[in-house]
Amino acid sequence: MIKILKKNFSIDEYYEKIKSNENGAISFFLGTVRQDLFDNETNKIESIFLECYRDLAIKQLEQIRKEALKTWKLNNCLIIHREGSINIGEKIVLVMTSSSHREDSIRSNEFIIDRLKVEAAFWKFKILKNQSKIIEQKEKDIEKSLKWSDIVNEE
Amino acid sequence: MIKILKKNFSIDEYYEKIKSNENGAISFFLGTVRQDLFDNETNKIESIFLECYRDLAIKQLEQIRKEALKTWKLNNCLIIHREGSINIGEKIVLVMTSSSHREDSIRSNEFIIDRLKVEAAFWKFKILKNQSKIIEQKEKDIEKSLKWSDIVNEE
Amino acid sequence: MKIKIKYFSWIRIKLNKSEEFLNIDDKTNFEELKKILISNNNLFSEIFKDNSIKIFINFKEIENHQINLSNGDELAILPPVTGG
Amino acid sequence: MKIKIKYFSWIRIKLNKSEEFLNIDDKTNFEELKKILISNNNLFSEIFKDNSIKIFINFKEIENHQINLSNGDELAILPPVTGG
Repeated sequence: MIKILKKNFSIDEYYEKIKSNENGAISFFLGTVRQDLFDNETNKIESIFLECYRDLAIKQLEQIRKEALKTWKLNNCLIIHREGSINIGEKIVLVMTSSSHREDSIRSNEFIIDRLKVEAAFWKFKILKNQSKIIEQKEKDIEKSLKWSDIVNEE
Repeated sequence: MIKILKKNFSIDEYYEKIKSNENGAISFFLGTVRQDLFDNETNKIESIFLECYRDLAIKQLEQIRKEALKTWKLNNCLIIHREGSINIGEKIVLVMTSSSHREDSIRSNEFIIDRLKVEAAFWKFKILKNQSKIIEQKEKDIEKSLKWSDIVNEE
Repeated sequence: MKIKIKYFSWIRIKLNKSEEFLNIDDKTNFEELKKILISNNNLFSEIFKDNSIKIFINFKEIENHQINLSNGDELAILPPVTGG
Repeated sequence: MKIKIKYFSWIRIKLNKSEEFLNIDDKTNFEELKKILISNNNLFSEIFKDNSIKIFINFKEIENHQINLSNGDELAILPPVTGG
């Protein structure tokens, strides 16, 4: 299941969707809005804004999910991503992977978040008093995504 | 926080305890009771029983938690473990690690579950109609735990 | 024929629009469209020189800029993404 | 002096008890206690030969079996654990 949501959500609500008697291991990665600085050492951000090319992002997340399911023995895989305005402390993204044994849920979960960060059509902005500032892509995130290329069954 | 519980629990309830504006990344590992076989290809288990040397297990989990906090930059770390009778599909263990950046939450989370499996004083039994059968320790779990020895700041 | 172009992140901000519809000649390829866009707004010459920017046509990334466009195509110009 | 010994997993099942209290001489060390236990039940000779079994005294694993015991000590005999 892939979902792009405008509102905050509960973990238990989505855990119920992958709950199964076949699961022995479920891994979750949750990204939240950190109380970051806006532009200097004193001004803290009030929220973030997540721009999204929705139709493309859904296809990209489905592709990442498909690659995870092809590479590891998973029972299920859910990716929930927010769009729009998100307050400090709120959830941005939740990746859930379920399997019989933990090796599969742990590895695939890390793959999904690493890929999603540099491949899915979302753009983050820091917000402070009607001002917005683009958050730049990190070189480190590109490296993390690339390291999966030898492991994953890409199409 | 370390907890050993007799009853099933909700993920959201414990997520609230580590929620913080300093968190950017929270990793969860959840172990659940898989519908396994009891003794042959037809009989399925009804539940498991988790024996626990409670006073020791708490000290061991605290030690593993301390090593994680010394090795990675974490904001918090929770380990919740069940004891007693646990039904199919129910939660056995939940490890939560929170940090500013995902590298720390992901790595420490995997360390904790790998160590906990071979170091904490719990013993699992499969249950079918008043019969119980010990679940044996796996060689692979010992290997997984050992591979952290070069990485972690042990005492 | 008519195509749609979607703009995101700093490109959307600098152009001050998130999408536009263009009427172009049949059989225009993407290379030719780039020239039209640059003639409309010089920001596009900067955009098309930037290797970090990706071009998607109908939700597929394109590498070959000689690709022919079709009526109803949805193009998108994407700066580096920062989701998650 | 009086000590407590706790048994777990298959040891608990085979001994049919999860703990017992023993009155032993002052200054008894663990090596001597092992002999007392074996004389009480031959299962202990099997247990003490098994390298996978760990001995804890007051929640600390011991390696040196010459360690002296004290009144009120809590010993535990632990087969390989399988939590998580």
